[in-house]
Amino acid sequence: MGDGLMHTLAFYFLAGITLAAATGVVFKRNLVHSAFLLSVTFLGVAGLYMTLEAEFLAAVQALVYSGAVAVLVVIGVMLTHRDDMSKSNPPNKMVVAGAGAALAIVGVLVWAVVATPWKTGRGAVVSVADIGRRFLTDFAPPFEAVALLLLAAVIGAVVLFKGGKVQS
Amino acid sequence: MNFSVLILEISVAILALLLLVIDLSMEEDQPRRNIGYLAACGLAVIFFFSFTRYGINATFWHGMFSLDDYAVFFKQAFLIGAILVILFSLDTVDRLPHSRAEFYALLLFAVVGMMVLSSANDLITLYVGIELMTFSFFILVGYVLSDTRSTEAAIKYLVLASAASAVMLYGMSLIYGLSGQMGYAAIATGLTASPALLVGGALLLSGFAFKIAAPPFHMWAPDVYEGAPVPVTAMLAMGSKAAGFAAMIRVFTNVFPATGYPWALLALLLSGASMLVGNIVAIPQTNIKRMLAYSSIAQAGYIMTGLVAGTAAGVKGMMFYLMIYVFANVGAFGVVAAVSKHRNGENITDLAGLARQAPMLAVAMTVSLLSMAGIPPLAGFMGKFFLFSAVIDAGYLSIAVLGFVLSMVSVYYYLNVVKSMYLAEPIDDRPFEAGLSLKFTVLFAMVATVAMGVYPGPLSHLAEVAAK
Amino acid sequence: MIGLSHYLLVSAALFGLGLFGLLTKRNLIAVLMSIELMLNSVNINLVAFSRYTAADASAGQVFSLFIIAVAAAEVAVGLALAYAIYRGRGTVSVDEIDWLKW
Amino acid sequence: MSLPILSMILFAPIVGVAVITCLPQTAGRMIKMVAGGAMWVCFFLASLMFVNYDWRVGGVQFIEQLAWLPDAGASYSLGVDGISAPLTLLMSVVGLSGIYSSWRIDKRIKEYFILFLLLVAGVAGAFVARDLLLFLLFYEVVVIPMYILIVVWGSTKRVTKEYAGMKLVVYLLIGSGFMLAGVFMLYVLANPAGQRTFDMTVLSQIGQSGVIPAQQQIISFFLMMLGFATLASMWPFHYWSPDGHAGAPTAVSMVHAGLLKKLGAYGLLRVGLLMVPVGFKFWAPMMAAFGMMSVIYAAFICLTQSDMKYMVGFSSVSHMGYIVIGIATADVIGLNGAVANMFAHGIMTALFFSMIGHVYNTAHTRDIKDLGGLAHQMPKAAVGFMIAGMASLGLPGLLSFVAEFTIFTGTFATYPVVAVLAISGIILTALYVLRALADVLFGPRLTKWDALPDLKAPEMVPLVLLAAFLIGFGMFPSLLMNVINSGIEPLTPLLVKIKTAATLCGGL
Amino acid sequence: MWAEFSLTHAWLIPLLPALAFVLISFFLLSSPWLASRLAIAAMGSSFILALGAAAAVLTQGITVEAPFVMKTVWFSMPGLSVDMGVLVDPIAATLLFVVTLITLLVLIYSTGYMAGDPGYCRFFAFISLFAASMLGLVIATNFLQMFVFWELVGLCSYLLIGFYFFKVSAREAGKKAFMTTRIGDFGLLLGILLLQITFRTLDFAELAVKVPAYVAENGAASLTFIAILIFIGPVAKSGQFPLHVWLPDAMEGPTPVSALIHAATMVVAGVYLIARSFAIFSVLPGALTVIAWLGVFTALFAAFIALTQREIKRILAFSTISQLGFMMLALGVGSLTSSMFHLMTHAFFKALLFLGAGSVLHALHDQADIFQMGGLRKSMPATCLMMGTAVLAIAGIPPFAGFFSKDEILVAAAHVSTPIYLLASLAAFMTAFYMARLFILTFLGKPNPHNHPHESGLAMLVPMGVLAVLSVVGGIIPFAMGFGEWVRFGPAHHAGIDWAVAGASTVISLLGFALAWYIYGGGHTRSNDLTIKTGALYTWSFNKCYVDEIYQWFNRTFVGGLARLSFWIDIHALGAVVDNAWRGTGAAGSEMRRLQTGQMQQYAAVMLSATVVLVILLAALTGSLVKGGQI
Repeated sequence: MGDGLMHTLAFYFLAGITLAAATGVVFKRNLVHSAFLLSVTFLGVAGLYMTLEAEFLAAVQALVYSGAVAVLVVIGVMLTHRDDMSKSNPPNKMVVAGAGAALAIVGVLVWAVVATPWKTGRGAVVSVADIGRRFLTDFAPPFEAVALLLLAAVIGAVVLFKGGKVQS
Repeated sequence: MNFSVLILEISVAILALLLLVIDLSMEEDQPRRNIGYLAACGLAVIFFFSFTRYGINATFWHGMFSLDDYAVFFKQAFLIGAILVILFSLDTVDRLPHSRAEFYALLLFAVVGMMVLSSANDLITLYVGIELMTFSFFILVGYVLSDTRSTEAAIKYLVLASAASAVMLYGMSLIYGLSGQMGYAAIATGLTASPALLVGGALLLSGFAFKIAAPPFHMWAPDVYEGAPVPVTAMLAMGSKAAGFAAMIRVFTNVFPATGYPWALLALLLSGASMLVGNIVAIPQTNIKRMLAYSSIAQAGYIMTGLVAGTAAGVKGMMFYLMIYVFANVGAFGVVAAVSKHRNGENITDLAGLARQAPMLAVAMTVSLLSMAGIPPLAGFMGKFFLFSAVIDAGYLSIAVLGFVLSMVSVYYYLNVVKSMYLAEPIDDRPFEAGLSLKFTVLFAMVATVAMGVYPGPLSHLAEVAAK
Repeated sequence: MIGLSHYLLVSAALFGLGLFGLLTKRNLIAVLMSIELMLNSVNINLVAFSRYTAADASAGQVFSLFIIAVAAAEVAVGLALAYAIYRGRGTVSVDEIDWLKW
Repeated sequence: MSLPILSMILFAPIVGVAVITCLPQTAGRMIKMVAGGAMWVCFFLASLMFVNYDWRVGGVQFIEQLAWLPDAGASYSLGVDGISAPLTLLMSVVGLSGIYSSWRIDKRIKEYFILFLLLVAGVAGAFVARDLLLFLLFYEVVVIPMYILIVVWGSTKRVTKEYAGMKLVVYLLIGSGFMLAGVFMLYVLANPAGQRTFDMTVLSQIGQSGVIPAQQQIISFFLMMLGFATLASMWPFHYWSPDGHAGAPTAVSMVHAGLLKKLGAYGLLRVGLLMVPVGFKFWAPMMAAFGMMSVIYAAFICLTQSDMKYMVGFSSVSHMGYIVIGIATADVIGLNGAVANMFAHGIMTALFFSMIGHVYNTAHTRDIKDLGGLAHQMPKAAVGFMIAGMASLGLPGLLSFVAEFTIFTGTFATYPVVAVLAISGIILTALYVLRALADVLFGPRLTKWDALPDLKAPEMVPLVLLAAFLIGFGMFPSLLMNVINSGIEPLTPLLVKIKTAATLCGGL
Repeated sequence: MWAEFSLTHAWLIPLLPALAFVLISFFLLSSPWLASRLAIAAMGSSFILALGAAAAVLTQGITVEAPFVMKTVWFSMPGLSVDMGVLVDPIAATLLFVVTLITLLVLIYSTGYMAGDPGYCRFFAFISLFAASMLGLVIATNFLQMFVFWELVGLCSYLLIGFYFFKVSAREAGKKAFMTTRIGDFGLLLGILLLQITFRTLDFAELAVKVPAYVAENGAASLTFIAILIFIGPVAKSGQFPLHVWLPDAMEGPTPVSALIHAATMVVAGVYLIARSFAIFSVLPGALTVIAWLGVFTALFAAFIALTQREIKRILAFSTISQLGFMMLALGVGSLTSSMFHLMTHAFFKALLFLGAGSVLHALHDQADIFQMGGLRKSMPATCLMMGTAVLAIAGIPPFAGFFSKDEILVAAAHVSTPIYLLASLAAFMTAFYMARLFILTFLGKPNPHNHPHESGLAMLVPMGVLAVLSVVGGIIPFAMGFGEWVRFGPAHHAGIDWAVAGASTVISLLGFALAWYIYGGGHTRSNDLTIKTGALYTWSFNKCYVDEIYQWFNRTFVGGLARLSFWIDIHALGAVVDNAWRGTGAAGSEMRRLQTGQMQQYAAVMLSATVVLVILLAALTGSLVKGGQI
């Protein structure tokens, strides 16, 4: 995707999809729709990774997020909502305040992005091998920690679900 | 690559896994007390072993994960805290309907997370350490599924902690973008002044402020502390907070100093806000865990004055204070755990007449609370002495005055508890039952609190060495 | 020519949307989804920086991978808790989860 | 002397606590005897110390020093000079009397005596400490036992005992919060990091050498003053004190008025004047004025009180005003008088409270309007009342007179207006003291009080002991004044320096 | 030998009674016989020592200028050194003699008068304590020592006035006495302090040297102020207007106490104080003028009130005030000799009058109204005779004691100021009148049938007899022996009689007698007429010119008002600030607690808004730094 125009078009397309889908996630009143749009958002983000030449990451994004996480979300939706889905995802009373806070944060972030003179240049191309090496060298401690974290999450999920069974 | 640097974390992780394995070999309805004892003993062995780690000052792979005296000191604080919490939680855990061994394992996972945090020398390790600790707590907080308050607390903690993580991560990403580096030392050299640094620093600070529950980032804490099982609250109040400080001190002293970032001022504001909000809102509380939550917010305010000072003496004061806070906290929550189990209530009125039914526990509670308030000759006074003399030395008299005065205001609500224990009539005539290990733990914490107040020399020396 | 700032702006917008959702959605699961949006925006940032500026380019992507892993675990635990509270109270409406207060 | 006599004084009550802790709750008499025994030991040791204190040599004597917290420059360092030796004696006398005034306690005896002995030990430690950190440690430790003693064994009159106790605690502790900041500020400013010390002698030398800039001294002293003056119940920081007295059980009132307030004044002198003299000079005129306000204002209020404990409570505010004024003079004579009055007022007010306590314990009222003619039923207590009352109004022949006269002499030279107004306090004092004595002790015999017992053997101890000190030192004041002067006279160069230094704030 | 011993052991004079006090109060409270004998023995020894001291003064050439001094440091510190000691000079010797003698007599009298009283032992203890204090006062070497004993005699006075403490009136009278003298002490203390500040000493001898020098150098203005402050003490102690109010009430005490303390000894302490420090006063003419005028006013004022009083002891009390006025007046006109002389003779006859009154009251079972008496001369002849002697003495009829002393005062006054002399003579006239009135109504006329009087016992009559003798010869003997040679200030006072003054005063006194006889001699009718005719004047006199009422009003309104105001401020201003601050903190806590709504999204909103605020704050703080290229 070295080509400038292609890159530009791809970017706008993917960014548009991502943001539109994300908007849908936030504003849709049907939780199931939101969940599907979330999946679309994740895919859009994966596309953006592609345009950034992070193919491995894009793949992981598509697999883990768009696949696993979104499916998990849908399961969650199914488990917790069994009645009418069309009004399952209403906004609460602080829409205006929330919008204000969100806009304020976005404003700050945009200011940071725009006002900062970023050192732009071409970063090194990151290969999967690079990533793998780093996992096993200098980032080995967090890598192991994250392994424990996942174990904890598994135990947690089991405990939290199993507890329900014992109860019922 | 030097895996011996990780030996403490690995030991604890292996111990946790061992507990899980042993649990598998036991019948479902067998008590899991022995697992608790095993966890405590294992941790104790690791704790004593950790003394040999002083003076090593090694890093894992070019400075990414650092085992210096500073880290060892904090790891010891987490370990001793975890040992004591496990010892006084045996009774509480026994009453859980299920997954009792997993409770200890998760507690150990949380400890591993804290230990990683105290050594974290780069943003990734920092993040993962925080998440490992936080995840374990999500589950631990919501452990009592029969009590939806526990679940509610867990959900609140999960949502808010994740939001805070997101904010913090955004800050990290900006800093990464500016410096192009993940390691603290490298970041420090690569940073240039810019709005992105400003925003990134602020977001990072917000994340830390969330972890140490400094107002206005504190609002999760009272709800979560109240809903969580008592031992978990104790661990949250000291471990999570101490780990937050451990990481924060490292970031603020290693990453930002050269940039002229006015972090002393920010710390000053957060510290003042913590003291004020914590102490004032604690006054009308009726639930003792909630009161202790606000009290711990105030404690965080005192501790942060060390960061305001920003000197080695200030850091030493923070470390000293965090260590003694562990004991005070264990003492207080241990008694709360006993009362909660015995009387099924966690209100201040549920402690009524404790002085007659269980004088030892009442004394321990009094000593712990007064230590938090900084009444001599208890350890809290010495802690405040180190902190506030450091901050006065750095030229911030006002925050020291505020700290002293508000810590004396805090005596008011602590004494309300004391009054309830000593003055009010017991609410029932049942002889007060408390497990032997709990009594031992509480007594130990009390003795430690008094001892470190009367003879603070060794700990002070240790903290001073570690702070350098 | 698409540069760093474009990605950063998209990321900021995504962050803002996620934040808005976090603050305003009444359904707990929607709130969890909003958090995922915020985490994704961080990831876009990291990858963009790694691509455009970073001296240590691979670290950004490594970080992103960590975040993805953690986020996945978070969803799992979050849903478990949501289910637990649903069992206990029959609702996942965030504004009804307010027994603990004051 | 190689005997660690000061440590023994300090640890006598603590050993008592340890022994009592091991006794069963039911062994009430045994507990009382152990407590009494501990305080007798303390008293004898303190007397021995006082007698052996060589006032011709002066300076700090009976020094003991052990390393404690070398990192911070603090050590376990004890010693007494001419100022603290009499106060240590005072502590033991009032403490011992307090035990015997508590003889009628019958509720939760064990806890009561444990807390009371802790309270006394705290005061003892503060008086014998030569290390500032050690001083602060003991200074603060007294408040909490006091609180529990008030809320459990106290009495509710105009205000509830819970309120009174809490007010006392909050007031004292917030005051001490400010004070701690001021003291640590001094500690930090006095030496560069690494060489810091809490040694009182060294800090005094540094404070007097002018190393610390004037502005800092002024701030530091102000903060200290908020704490010490609150404990010394100086107007307008006295509001905790009368309610505290009224709510507290007898012996606690005795310790509170007799010892704790002296601790505040002692702090003003020992820490405030000696370590931050420039700050002291700046605030001294205000202190003198506030001291005078204490004297007059509290004396006026005494006229309206019908609860005897309130009356004596306000009266102790009034008398503490004299002490504050005496200290504010920064004059050899005034300071001598202030220290002497600390001793005198400590004994006197303890005696007063002890007698009131006896009346209250037996008659269950202490309202002047209800009582009357008690001299018929309890002549011995009446004698005690008379002696205390006469000491209160500064009758010569009792120690208070010598002390007050000395203060007046010192004050007149420095603050004549304050002196005149403060001296007019003696008229008001006479007015309320005589009114109370007349209405309580004299007048027709009231049959409803016929059943009241007079003082019995153990309860005579406070009366005899305290009266003996009041009269003995009153007739032979040199015994006391020489010792005090040996502590004050060496300060002359400093005091002259304070007096002659450029004026910071207009004198009154 | 004996004189020498007495002089060098003069400190024993106060110490012996003090010892008696201690012994009685610790060991003899329940053995009346032993207690009284011990007190009398101690007092007797003191008396012998006092006599010896007086003899030593006469024989060893001890003069006012060269007193015998012995002292030791009481307490001292740099800049303030206070001694306790013994100073014996002719003035002090006179007082020692008078005090020990009268105390001894009163003690003996009391064994009869107080017999059977439940507080018998207490009484003797207190009298002993009083004697010790009074004697200590007399031999004081400096102002502070004098002040110390001054206060102690005040204490004894308080204790003895309130001796019948079960009587509310006695209790109140004691309180009043103490309070009133306290006001005087305030002035005295201020004066003493000012002296200490000014001269760095309080020693009488040193002051006598320093004061004239100071006056010569700096003028008299500031010292006059000091002297007047000091004078306030004697005003209260010696019952001068306007602080005389306590003395009439002090008669609530047992009569021997009135005789001893409130007539003969303690009340003259004020006079003695001025005399003792006359070196100061004598160089301050302004102060002397004040003293003289206040003295003469008091003499008149008290005599005016005494004219109409009905209680026997009250009349005597006002008489005492009046006579004290004379003594003050004498000092004010610069005649220390006449003042001391009158002090001595007054002690004799006034003590006698009181003891006589006591005898009467004893006989009449405390019937105090003279209009209810009458005709006692038959039933109590000895008392009547001795009272008559005393009346003649006080009225100044030659050759009784009062004649010589009063004459000297009038002479001295006449030398200085004619108005003072005239007013003093008027007072002397009134004295004669009211004393005659008292005597006539009590002893002459018809007996009251309700009374069943009887003569008192020997224990009471013998001391009275001694005093009666002294009332007769107590004036002429010292006069003849040259009292003024010894007891003087400055040059020796030559002994002689100014016949014009003496004659005039005798005539005036006789006129007073005659008028009294005219009014009261023939029954009660004329006196009733008089009451009606003089109207307002009578009411004023009878009500003691309403001074007490004014004080009460002042006390209630101002002192009480200020007290209530202070208390109100304490509770509602100072207290309210604190309580409300406290309550406010609690309320703030409760309010802030409400912010914690339990809604996690609100928590999140707060957190994120705070982040934004943090950023803005930082930007504002570091704005300049950012522009400068460095945050």
